[in-house]
Amino acid sequence: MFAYIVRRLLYAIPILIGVNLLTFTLFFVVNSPDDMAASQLGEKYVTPEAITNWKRKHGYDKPLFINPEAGGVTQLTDTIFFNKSVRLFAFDFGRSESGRDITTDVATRMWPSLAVALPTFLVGIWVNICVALMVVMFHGTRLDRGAVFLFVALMSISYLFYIIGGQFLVAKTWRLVPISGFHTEGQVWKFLILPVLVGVVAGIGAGARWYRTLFLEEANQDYVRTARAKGCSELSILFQHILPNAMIPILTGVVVLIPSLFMGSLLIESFFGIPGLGSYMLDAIKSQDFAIVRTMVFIGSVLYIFGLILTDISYTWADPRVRLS
Amino acid sequence: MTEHENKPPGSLCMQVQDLTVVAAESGETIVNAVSFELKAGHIFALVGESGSGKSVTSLAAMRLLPDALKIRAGSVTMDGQDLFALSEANMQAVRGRRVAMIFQNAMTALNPVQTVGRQVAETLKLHTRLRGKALRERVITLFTEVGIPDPGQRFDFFPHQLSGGQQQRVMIAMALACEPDVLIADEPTTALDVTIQEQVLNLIMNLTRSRQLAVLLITHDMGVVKYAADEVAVMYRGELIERATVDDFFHNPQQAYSKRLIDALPDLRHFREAAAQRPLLELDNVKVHFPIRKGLLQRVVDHTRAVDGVSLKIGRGETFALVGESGSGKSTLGRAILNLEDIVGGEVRFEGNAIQNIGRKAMLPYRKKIQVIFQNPFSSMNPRMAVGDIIAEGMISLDLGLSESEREQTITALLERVQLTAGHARRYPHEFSGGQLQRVAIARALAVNPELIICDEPTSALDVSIRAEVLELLGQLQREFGVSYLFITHDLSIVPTLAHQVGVMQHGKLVEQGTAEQILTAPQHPYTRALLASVPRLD
Amino acid sequence: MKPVILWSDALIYLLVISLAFFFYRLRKDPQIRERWSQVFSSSLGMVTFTVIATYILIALLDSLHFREALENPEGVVGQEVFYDNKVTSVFDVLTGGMGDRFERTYSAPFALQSFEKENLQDAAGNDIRDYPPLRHAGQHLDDPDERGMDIAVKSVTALFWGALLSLLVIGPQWLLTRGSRYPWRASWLVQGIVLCTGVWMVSISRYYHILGTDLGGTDVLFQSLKGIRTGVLLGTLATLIMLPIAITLGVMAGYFKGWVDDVVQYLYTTMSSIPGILLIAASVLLFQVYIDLNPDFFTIGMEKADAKFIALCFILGVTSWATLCRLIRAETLKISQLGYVQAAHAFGVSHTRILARHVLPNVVHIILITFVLDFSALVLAEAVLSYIGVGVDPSMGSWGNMINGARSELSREPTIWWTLTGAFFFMFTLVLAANLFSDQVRDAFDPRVSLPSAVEL
Amino acid sequence: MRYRMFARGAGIVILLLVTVLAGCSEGPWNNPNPPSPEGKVTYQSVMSPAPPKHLDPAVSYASDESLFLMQIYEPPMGYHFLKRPYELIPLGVESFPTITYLNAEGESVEPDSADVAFSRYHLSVREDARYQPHPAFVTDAEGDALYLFTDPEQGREYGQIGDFPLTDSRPVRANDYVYAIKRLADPFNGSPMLGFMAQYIVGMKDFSNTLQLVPRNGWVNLDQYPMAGLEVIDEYNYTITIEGRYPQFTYWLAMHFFSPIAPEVDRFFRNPGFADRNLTLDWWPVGSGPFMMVKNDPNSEIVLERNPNFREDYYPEEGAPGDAEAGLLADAGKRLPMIDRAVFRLEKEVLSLWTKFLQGYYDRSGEVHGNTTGVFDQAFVVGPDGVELSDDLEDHGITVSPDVKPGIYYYGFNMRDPVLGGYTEEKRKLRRALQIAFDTEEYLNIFYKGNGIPAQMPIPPGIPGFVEGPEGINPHVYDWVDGEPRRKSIEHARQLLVEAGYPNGRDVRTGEPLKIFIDVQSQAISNTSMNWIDRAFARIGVQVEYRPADWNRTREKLLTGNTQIYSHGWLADYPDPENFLFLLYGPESPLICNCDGANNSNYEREEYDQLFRSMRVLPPGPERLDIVSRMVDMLRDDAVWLFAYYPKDIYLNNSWVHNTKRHGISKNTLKYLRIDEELREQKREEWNQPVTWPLFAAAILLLALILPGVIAYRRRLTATARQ
Repeated sequence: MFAYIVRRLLYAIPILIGVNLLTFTLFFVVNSPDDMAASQLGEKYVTPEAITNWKRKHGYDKPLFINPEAGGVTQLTDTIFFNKSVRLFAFDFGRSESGRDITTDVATRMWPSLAVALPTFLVGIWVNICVALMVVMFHGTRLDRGAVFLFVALMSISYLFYIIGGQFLVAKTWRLVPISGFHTEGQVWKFLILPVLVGVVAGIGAGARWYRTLFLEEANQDYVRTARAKGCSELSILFQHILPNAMIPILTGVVVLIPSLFMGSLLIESFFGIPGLGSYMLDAIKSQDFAIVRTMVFIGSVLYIFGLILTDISYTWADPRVRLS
Repeated sequence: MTEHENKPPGSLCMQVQDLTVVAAESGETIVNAVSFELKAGHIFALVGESGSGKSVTSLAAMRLLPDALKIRAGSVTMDGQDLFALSEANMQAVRGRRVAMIFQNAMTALNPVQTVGRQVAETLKLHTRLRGKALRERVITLFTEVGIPDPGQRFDFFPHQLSGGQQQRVMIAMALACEPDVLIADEPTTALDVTIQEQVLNLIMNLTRSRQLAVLLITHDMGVVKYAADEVAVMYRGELIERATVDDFFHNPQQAYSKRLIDALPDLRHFREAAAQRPLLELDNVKVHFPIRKGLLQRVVDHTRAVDGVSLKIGRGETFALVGESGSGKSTLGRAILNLEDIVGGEVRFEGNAIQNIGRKAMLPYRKKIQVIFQNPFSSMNPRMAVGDIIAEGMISLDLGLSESEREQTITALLERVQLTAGHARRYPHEFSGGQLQRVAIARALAVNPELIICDEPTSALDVSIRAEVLELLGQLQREFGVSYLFITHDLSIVPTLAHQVGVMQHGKLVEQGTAEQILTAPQHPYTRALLASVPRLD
Repeated sequence: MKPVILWSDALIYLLVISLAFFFYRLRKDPQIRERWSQVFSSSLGMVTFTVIATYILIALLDSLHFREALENPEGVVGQEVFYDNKVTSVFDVLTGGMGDRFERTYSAPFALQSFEKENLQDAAGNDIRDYPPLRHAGQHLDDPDERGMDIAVKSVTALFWGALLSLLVIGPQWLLTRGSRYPWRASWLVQGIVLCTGVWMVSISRYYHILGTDLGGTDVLFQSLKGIRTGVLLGTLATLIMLPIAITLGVMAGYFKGWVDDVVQYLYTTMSSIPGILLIAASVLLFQVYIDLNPDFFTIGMEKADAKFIALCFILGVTSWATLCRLIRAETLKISQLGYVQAAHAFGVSHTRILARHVLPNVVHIILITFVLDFSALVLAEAVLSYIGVGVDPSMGSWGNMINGARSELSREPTIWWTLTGAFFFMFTLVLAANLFSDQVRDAFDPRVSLPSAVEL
Repeated sequence: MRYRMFARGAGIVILLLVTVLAGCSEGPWNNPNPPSPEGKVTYQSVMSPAPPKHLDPAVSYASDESLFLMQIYEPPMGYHFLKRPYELIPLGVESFPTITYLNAEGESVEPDSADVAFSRYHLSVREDARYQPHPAFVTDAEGDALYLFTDPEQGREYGQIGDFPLTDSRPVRANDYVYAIKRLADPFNGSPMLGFMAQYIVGMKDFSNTLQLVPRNGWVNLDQYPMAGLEVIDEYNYTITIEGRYPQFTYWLAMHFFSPIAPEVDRFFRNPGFADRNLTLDWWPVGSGPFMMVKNDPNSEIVLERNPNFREDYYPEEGAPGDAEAGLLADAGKRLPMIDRAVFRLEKEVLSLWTKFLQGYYDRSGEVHGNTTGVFDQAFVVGPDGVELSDDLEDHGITVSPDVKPGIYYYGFNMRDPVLGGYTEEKRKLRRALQIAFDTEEYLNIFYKGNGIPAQMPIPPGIPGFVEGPEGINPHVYDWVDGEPRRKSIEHARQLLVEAGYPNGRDVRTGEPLKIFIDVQSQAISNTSMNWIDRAFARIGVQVEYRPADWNRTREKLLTGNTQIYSHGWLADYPDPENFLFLLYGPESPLICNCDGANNSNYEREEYDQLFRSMRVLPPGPERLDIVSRMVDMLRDDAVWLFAYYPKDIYLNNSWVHNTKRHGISKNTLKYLRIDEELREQKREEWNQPVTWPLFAAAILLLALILPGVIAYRRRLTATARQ
């Protein structure tokens, strides 16, 4: 198991290098260092000297991938790519183009993201599984068909409508919760209710439908028939037999997301004014802050890979048949 | 241990009357007015081929039918109580308590994520007041009773950690836990290797006697019936066509269909003579290994020796039967001869030329000469190609130099030779039955005029009544074209009608080989003897 | 008149032609046929397909573009004909100029007056402040109170013509499909509804703005209808673009295994480990720059917007191939272990031929399922991308742009709800139909594969 | 049993809901603001959706940043809060600077002498000005700074300014002002002012070059490097010498660039390792102004608190006409500032911002730009007398404080463009036709809710040179009818087109339709406004093409003159016509100066340029106004811009906010603000009563969904196998 994890981690390195290479290429086709300097320096009186200065100060005065002037290995190391991405591997994210320390920002913004994403995730799974279990119990009846249709209908509504609708009704018309915002002084949860609610409701359609399929697949297995032949009641079949087995595919789909919860949700966070990593990303995209985007891509990839490893580990926990080697 | 009141031997435990089951949507009748009785201490066998409705009958008796099927009429009575009139809630108290069931494939019928002990305990928890330590002890006693070694430890094992035979024993333990009156065993031995089959049957028979169970044994295997049952009923297309005691049935079958079933049993008295001398294919110490990787860098630490030094010779026009249980490496050997598997040691000589591990191009001339028929005809035909195209494929790619019309003629001839018609060429695989498809597979192999055909369990996916036809066809073709067969099978019973030579494989090694007669009449190796002992026979 | 063929027009027609060819080829394949017939033998399948077909038809009509010729002014001797800068589509013509009837600014559905007060002069020439009458609504009414009656009368007339048209369209179908086992009735019902609504919309919109007008005074119904083309094209083209990559790589990896497999796996793990939205945003910015740097490539603004749109499709395609690729690789791995591939090996069939005849046809169902499944996901994604600012060009009507523009309108008093409603209704109908249809397709083709959507945001 | 787990889950959720409801019982449920400390009057506002990037007064050059800087720093000069036109007043200095003129030899000469080579500004610093309490000022027994570290480990425990246990303060001295100017010149700081100011302040360029060579490792004491144009006379007096004459220099002194910076503060922030924790001057401004920064979290909020050391400052006793009636003089003579705390929260979405404002959780709206247009869309209607508040805002008691920004937004023609550019009569007519066709009034009404004034000239109201009334209109586009300007008719525009050789928008020679190209920033134009412009020009048969691009590309195009019509906006640095007319000064053209010049129209008229040069050095007066008016006439004749308007800046105030007169240039107005806390509490309570029936409805709905399930399950349990 330990060897397995170490191997997976080693395997992650070329992937992360690939990720970095890709983001670098993309971003420097979009944005030359001169552009970055110009847009960061503001709109008035940008002199070429100021741009050169900025580039030197932020380390963009070198060639991108290969430095023909340097000799030997430094041809590859004395470049923007090497200098900027090697540090990422040490989780030293450097400073954003506007001069903020990214590591600090990420570390502080991670928690609000998690505060929204984690309850959404947990409550979402719980609600989806409950709903799906209920529907599975009535498989083949009109109730089931109606519910599936409802799921599909819920799925077909754009996320934006859920957010806009939720804000409009719950916060603006009914004044039940603050429309947006976040602060940690006092009642944090009142800011979380609406985003979590919106997140959960928006996810019910797709989630419950998916779980229903998984449960049905399990319900057709032989061991369910065995359990029935034993005299188990429908309820206990559902909870004792189908659910634990369905956990295996559920885990595949779900565990991989857990680390990514730190990344938060782009839409929810920006609509509800949650100062998390999701809105951080959105701002970075909008202001073309390469350092932040690069960092977030890197973190996202790391978390994803981490999620994959976690998925494998959770398999061993959910499925006794699986052994990692 | 609770005291169990055994019913007097022969008393009526369950009566099924006029049971009729239909498909819920189409209304098609699946089981038609089936009636029988189960008596204490008796094993009642329900025989039929797949799709005859025997499993549906048993499920209907338990009210476990899938949603797609509905009980139309009839009744199941136990102790004067009509099971069909019970509410679902009351029915739950009957299942497992008074009627228990064993299923065909214990691997899938057991919950893979629960320990076997808990699964057995669950039955007890549902129907008795046993809890805690007493419960565990009861389960361990049951395990001991059904012959699971080291039951205390096995309690906490997961199903996949047990062997197939042990899994089936767990199933039996689970069924017997609450001491039911009736046991329904649905193909309890089909998924097991032959050597284990016998042990499980013995167990069921012993328990029937000791506990005075009424057993409904559902099987397609006449050998099993002959070995275990007291009474037998034959189902054909949803109806019970014949019912008799076992002795009557085997000596004096009434229906033509019943006769066919009985005829499928092996005859171990007539053998084929050794045919040719000049070897066509020679294997010399052939080894196929699969690497086992471990550790941080996935270094190869060891190999699975799938085929570990096999040597044999097949002559022209000769059939060599390679017998062994699943996992013995016999199929791997077949694939290795076909150059579909890398050979790590030894030599394969075809007509004296070494052909192991030669390139794709170099292999092409031999591909015409060595052909193959696979076990499952459904998966060995591309469902998206017409049968004619499937047969033509080899002719085209091996460039037999035929024009299109010549090809079509050949295909027609081949199809007719395997007892199909020219019109079948335009049909697609799913429109054929298994037996027909296997004939197409034979035609495909014959299309390139091979000298050797490797038959990898060609009949094991077929029903017994069809099996004989296919084997007969293979035999005819050998006489006609003089082809050699390497016949890979786990079923010793079909060997006598077909094979000149027999080799027995175990753990990648050929433990014994010789003429069919030698092997079947005077086996030397204990493994061969065990295999042979488990073959049911008519005598 | 001068036809204008935008890249997206060409691509969508190419897609239609290749799909037609594809199905023509497949029609012989009994399994595929049986499965399709399973899809269509349920009325739900029929209904949803008819709805989708309607959307696609509108999209196709809206993809036939032309520029109208300008009449030469007097005194100009040149023989050269010049064309209007505005690109019109056949669909624009069919709507009867719905898009040309502008108001000054907001107006509510069926309103006769603007939503906002303005300085006016009454009959006596005094300055008053009131809601000005609309330019293109209720001009024919003498008395504003007649509006309800007028709408009712006009609706009945329109529905009558709609019913007549429906009869004309459905009649021949009825004759052709007699004895067919498919539930054509369900389809006809939808066709009838669509035709009646269509006729009703076109005829009523001459007198009223059915869904009101937006900030710039454009008819909201027209905008919503124009969003159809964007939605449908995005949903299909993005997948179309990704298919070759995903199929080639997936099949190669699954079939050849070894280092090919390693490389492909590396590629798609890398690809899928990047947060999709960042990748999409970065790529969209990239294309934007490219287009900005090469303004001479596009003579008219629509072409530029179109190029951006194609780029967006391309990016969505390129960033989402990993999922399909992984599925195809897995399926190919499975297939290459199957008897018929082994048999083909035993017959010495060449790799290309095995791939073409044995592997590819047997992964088609996965491709199909992905295609229908991704369709709705992409339509939904468009709205989100527009919100983030990396969606389709604002000059190209799309539901995402409508929602994005109308987000704050809800907070007005009285609420301006019709822009969002318009976008919501048309988008919801399409996505719902597509989702239901994809369920049917999935059930028919592979009930066991549960595919996660390729586009995750 | 596993379903217990699920039941427990449900229990937890219900329990949570109950606690939530119980917890909500005090006060409105939807209060989004963090509780403010007892006894402190807190002002609640928003910050821009793009949080400030730079708060170093030498570096920052964005108006949303100066909102904060100007509360914290006090530059030498400032503006009178109430008086209009804008009036300079001394702020950090005792009085207006005294100017002496010097010849090339440095001898004092008469102000109007032709020999003037330098002007020397003498400033005397207020003696009562003190810095805010700050750890940088803390000294140990020997008088050395306490928080001075030699390696990053030492200061590790301090992550925020508030983490330092000790603070101290000291009076502002003349050297601090000089130090601040030297910081502008230090190339390491990358001040946007460096290039511009180096043209004027003597020795700045040399100073900058010297410092370029100084090795950087931690703090460099700029006091050790002299700058020729700066002199510290004594503790409270210093001079600045500038090249030639530049009357506008006094205005520059009112900008935050010239605010004092204490060298020890600069040194403090150069402590090793501080920058890694965002402990920089760019992040934590330290000044002598009325407020100080106590929290800077760009992710959620910025909090300012009253500077306890702020000098004595009082509310002005006099104002502009009408101010007394508006109640703006009610607090005359009171000590400033009048609030204790100001919280600026990050708000990105218009809907949230607007809703919270209407719910009373934000005191004032319109403080920052970025998402305010959306807000004002909701707030205003165009009435007979111009812009009015919409009805529900009136009901809320919301008041408006508008001010026409000293700025101008415009779409300009590129005068070098072969089709639209050029100075021939035909081309002028063509441009005028386009000017007439673009109905600026309607454009503003629709897209800006009337919050802008169509420009008749490049100089906005409130700036000398602006002319009101019939004399002030652009005679080529407007007529003066019934006491107001009226746009000339479309027919007139058509006629002009005919004269220009484009009858009906078609080239009379080839018949080719006239197509104009507009370069815009992608985010700056919406689809609806594009449609509107299309229609506007379609009326005279002209077709429009847009070339949207991002800011960098647009800028590139402007620099290379590769545009036809471009959009631009200019906000004045100081209220002087020079700051507007230079937008069309020939040498400012990017194509001529090869720089990022402001004359993107590439307008080149020798006469105009000469007039500009003479106007620049003239002191205010009729002579200068005359030159200005001649320049304006030239611009009108040449029709250089397609259209222009003066944007309005608006505060929307809740009824409890007082003294909110908007100042177009100075942001230094927070200290005047007063808040009626009692009224605020009362209104918030009143406006935010939750509507609870949906909660019950939701509960019932949930039950209704579960019930059929329960029923069906029971039915299934009792079913038999017989139908």
